[in-house]
Amino acid sequence: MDSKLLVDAINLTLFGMGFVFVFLALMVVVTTLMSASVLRLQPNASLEGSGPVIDDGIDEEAEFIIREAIKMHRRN
Amino acid sequence: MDSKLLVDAINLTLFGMGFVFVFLALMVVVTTLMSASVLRLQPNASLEGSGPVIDDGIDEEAEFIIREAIKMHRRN
Amino acid sequence: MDSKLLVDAINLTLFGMGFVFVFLALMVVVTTLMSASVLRLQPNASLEGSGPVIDDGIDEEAEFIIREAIKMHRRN
Amino acid sequence: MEQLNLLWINTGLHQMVWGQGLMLLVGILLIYLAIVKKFEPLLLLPIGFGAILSNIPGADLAVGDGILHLFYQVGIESGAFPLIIFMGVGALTDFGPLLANPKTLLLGAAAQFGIFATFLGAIGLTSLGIFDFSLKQAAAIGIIGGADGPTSIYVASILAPELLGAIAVASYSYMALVPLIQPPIMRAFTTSRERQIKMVQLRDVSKTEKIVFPIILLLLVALLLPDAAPLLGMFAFGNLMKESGVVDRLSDTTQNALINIVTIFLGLAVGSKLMAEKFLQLDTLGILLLGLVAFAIGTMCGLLMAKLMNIFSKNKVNPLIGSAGVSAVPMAARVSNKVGLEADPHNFLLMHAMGPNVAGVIGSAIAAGIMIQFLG
Amino acid sequence: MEQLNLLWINTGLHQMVWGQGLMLLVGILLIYLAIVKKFEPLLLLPIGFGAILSNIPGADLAVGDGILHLFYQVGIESGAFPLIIFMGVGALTDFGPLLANPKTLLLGAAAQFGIFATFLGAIGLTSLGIFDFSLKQAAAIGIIGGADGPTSIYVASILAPELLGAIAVASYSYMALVPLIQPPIMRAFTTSRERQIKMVQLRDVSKTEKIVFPIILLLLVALLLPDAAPLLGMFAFGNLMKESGVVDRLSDTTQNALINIVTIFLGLAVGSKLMAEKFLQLDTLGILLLGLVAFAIGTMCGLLMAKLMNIFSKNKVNPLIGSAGVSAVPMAARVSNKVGLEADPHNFLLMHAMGPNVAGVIGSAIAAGIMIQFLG
Amino acid sequence: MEQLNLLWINTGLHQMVWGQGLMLLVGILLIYLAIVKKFEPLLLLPIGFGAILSNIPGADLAVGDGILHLFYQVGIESGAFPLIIFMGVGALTDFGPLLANPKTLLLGAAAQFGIFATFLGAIGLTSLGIFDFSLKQAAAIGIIGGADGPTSIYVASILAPELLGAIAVASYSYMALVPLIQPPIMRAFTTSRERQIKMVQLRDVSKTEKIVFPIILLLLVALLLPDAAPLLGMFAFGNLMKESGVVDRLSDTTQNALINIVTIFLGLAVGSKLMAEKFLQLDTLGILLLGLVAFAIGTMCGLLMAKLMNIFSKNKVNPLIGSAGVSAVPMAARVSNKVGLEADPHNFLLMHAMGPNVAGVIGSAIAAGIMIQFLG
Ligand code: NA
Ligand code: NA
Ligand code: NA
Repeated sequence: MDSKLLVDAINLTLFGMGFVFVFLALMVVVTTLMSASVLRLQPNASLEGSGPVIDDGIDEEAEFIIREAIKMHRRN
Repeated sequence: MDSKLLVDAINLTLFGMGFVFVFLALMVVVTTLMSASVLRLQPNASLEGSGPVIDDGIDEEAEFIIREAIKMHRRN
Repeated sequence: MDSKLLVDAINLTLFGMGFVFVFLALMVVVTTLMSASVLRLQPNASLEGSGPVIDDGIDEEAEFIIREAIKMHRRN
Repeated sequence: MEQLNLLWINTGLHQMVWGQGLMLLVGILLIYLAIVKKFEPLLLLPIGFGAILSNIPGADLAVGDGILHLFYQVGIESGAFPLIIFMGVGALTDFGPLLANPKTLLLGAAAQFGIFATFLGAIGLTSLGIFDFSLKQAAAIGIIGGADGPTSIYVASILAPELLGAIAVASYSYMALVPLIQPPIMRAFTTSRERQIKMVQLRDVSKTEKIVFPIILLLLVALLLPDAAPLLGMFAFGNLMKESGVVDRLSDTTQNALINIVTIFLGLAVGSKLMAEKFLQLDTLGILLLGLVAFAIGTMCGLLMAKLMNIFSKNKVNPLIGSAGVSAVPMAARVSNKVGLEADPHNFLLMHAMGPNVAGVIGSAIAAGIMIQFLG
Repeated sequence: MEQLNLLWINTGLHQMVWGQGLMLLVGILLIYLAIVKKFEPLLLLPIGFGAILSNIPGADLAVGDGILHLFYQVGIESGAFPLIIFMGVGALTDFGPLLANPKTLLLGAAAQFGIFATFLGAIGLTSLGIFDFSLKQAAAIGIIGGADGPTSIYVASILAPELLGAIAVASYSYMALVPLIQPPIMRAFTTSRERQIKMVQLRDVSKTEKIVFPIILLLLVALLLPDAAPLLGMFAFGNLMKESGVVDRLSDTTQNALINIVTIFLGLAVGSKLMAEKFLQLDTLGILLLGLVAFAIGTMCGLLMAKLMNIFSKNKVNPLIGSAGVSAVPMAARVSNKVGLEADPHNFLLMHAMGPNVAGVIGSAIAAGIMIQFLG
Repeated sequence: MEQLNLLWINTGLHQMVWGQGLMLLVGILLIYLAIVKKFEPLLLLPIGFGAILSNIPGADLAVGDGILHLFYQVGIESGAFPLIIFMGVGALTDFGPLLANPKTLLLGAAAQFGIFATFLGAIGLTSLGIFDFSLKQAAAIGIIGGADGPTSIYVASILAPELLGAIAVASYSYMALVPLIQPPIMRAFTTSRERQIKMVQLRDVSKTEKIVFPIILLLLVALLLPDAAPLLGMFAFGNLMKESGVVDRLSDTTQNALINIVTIFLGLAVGSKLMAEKFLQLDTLGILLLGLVAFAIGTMCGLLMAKLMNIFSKNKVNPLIGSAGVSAVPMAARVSNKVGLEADPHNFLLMHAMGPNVAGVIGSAIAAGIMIQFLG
């Protein structure tokens, strides 16, 4: 029974890892095609700012600055 | 049976529409009386700004301006 | 049975009030010891502003000022 | 191999029936309308997404323990979500224009004929054997004509939960289409001269009147139509929180975090009623058709009522504000304003149209209460 | 005709019994007190509105599947709402003044005698045959003297849910009336000279002390009185979120959106316990009477304890801060300050009174735990 | 005396078993790590506090009607909390860097080998008789290697609720420890020269691409792996709300009030699974050990995949961004950047690492779906 368990686990690992790769590789293809179509259909599409931005970090920083400003305001 | 259904529906329509009118007409009366009493009891009641304002639209605009200001602030 | 009820109530009152005092007196001791240890371990601990502050009141005031400022901003 | 086969059997592709594929497209269409055409995106984006999630073959999100079904049970079956939204709508509503000109309440009454005419039409078509709607279903469909999403959803959840998906989609779609549906009807039923009527500036309304109004509304409903009390009670409560000025923090949260949170889950839960086997039926076509009729008749009756009032009253109202009586706040009022400006570029009707606009919310809730009382 | 008759039979007017009419007036009174007299509006406005909704004849909102009854079951029967509010209160509480002068904890202890004396009084009146309260009911009534709304509601939901409505109304009403109830007692039990005592400036309290304090509070409760752990645990959790400084986004939401949302539904749910047949009883009068006594005795014992402490201690405390031990945060502390300024316009007691004020919150929760342990 | 004895018998001190005492210390340790060491405080502070509350002897907060058990049933057993958090994470995620360089999706795939290797390891150790994990338990443990808290909790709640506490603690602890765990592995599996590879600046990504992407993701999941649809559906929904730009008020609430509220209750509910008798077992040690292995293998496979891709591709990627494929957003991406700067102070990898970072979120959810499909 133990060996049955191990065989099941190995099978699941192979199929699972395979499926993860297939799925994400498919996403690479589909995403690339999608981007190509979008860029062809909207050649001059308004781009968001300059280059992708990590919202998180920068938002947090800005929020922090604003909060500090409010704190300073409160102290005065 | 179909005609029974139709008769029921016609009855409900007549009563329903009648009730809606009676209710809202009653509201016209009660609201008018209420306003008259309030204005008599508080002749110089502090009025809210000048004339009724559609909060929605104007608030949204102001919010939009503030948000844009914050965005500009973040960019700098 | 009524007197049984009353006796129960008196007992609970005595024990309850006693426990409240014991518990809070214990808190006086433990809190005092805790503060002493903290101050010994961190003699120059950064203190929060000057003296304890009632956050509520002051925060509300600051919030009020900010809100009014926003309102003024909206009107203009 | 066995496992590969199992994987394939479990894919959505293998399990899909044609109806589910079609519903995925319907979901995408709703999302498209929400994002690109700006059709009531706050509701149609979550509903469209919910429609896709509900029709993923094998995922079973909209049945049993599926998360969308849980949202539906907790929020819609209980009545909580539409009532909370209505509380939020109350907290966003300003009754000032209505209080300044109370007779516009009658315009909000007249526009409800769209509800009852559609109800009658649905039963008529059933009598003719074209559709097969029960009285309850016909009533739930009629309420689409009220042009208030939460009212439609609330009534449908009580009288005809099996039609809730189609009714909600029709309701929000037509609300978004108000700028297309109403203007031709408005031009057809009014003369150019009527459209140029200038109305007297609205008087100032005191804070006290605004505070007392929701309490009066609540008491009238309590005394006369208890079945409308949940809807109008929560609506009045939200409005009182706002106008009282003493619970601003509650009012702010109601208008923002609370209504937003509930809107998200309401939308997803409504989406759970867009499962293929329930939605892809002839009934749905009937609902879409009848809903459009309801909007049109409501618009027409609002206009005609305004013209009728002008016969008896000295202070003429511009009949264009009558069409705002269907509610669809604040879109219908904006349409009144726009069509008015076409006739006379100096005639601003927006404020005047806000009165019948909010009156229409009350009127539909009263009509809903009647339907629930007699059929619920 | 038949339908007209049915409509009439279903109106609230036709179905109303006199008690419901009276309760509608009570609801309006509560709303009036909230809006015009600013009596704890955050709670009394929703409670008053809930009272009206619950007593609409024929609407059945507070029973069965009625929406207010659902709010009650989900939020109060489960204990969730009062505990979440208490977490929010913890996130809004600053233990700095208490940590700067820990012996003021004893003032918060003494003021809890109001709870137990009232408990004893309720049983005494039952022994005399005047009222008919069980031990559990008497305990729930006594907790009104703790002057903490969520604690009262939590204890009542466990020990005497049938009295919850009256207890909550009494609790919040008297908290609003603290500026009227306390000053005469404060003047009666202190000399003018005592009221002029100046206290030494409070020392600065470090961030570390503030962080460690809620953990110590939790552990002491855990070890000594597990039945107080839900209340004080959530309270300490809220406070730790605030003081730790590492979860500001959670703390902010707790202090704003979350506590506001829960307050709205808590108020409506409490209102569902104000149905005429349950509220209009002699018991309610007894609860209102005993609640007032509880506040008065608590105030008195706080003052006397401060005077007692002055006999044994070198650092004199102004006895006026003792009355803040009943909690009613922050109203009672402001009353201490105000009465102090009457005696000496340069004697600011606000900071000093905040210590016993928050100590009173802990004290009441401990008393609540005792009651639940012995009677729950 | 009798009562004093009863009081003593009911204290936590008297009822405590050694395990509970130990768990109180574990709770304090978690709080310490959260506050002083800043270990994922948003989750570990509530979890730590929940651990203390759950182990208060006699309070029974984590069983039966205890409030933490209610939070667990309502939020985790139903699946709602992790799914709502995932919606919030979606609304906080920017797929821009991924869209600019889609092949980084493969790095996110490779890093999932940490999940499967650990799953295999757990079963291997069971075969050897060292531990005793079922396939379901091993799968839930493996998902720790996905380095996504909500995914771990969601899978554990379905496959192995009895291990949920340990799995959540391991998951969040190791995510906090990523800056310690990853760098040595990164240095061991890359040459200094590889670490200095400069990547081409990412192209601009249009708004349309960002809007279409979550819909494509949803449809692919729907067609190929329905069991991943709840997780990735809610994730895509959150992202679409953000990117569509038409429901900003919903998106803002999702990113703030909603995710904060759910985080608080998720943390407390997870804490309810840290009761001594369930947590203090050899299994827990195994989970902590295997979780660490999972992180390490995932990191390694991400690096190796990047090196493999460089063999076949002209546009070289810096292998350091491969380790970000485990997710642990955004910590792992920052670690890639930091180690990159050590090798060349002008080589900024942060943007480039965000692609595999968010790909890792998708990859783990896919792995989770596979596990649920075959074992759930
Ligand atoms: Na309407
Ligand atoms: Na108290
Ligand atoms: Na991952």
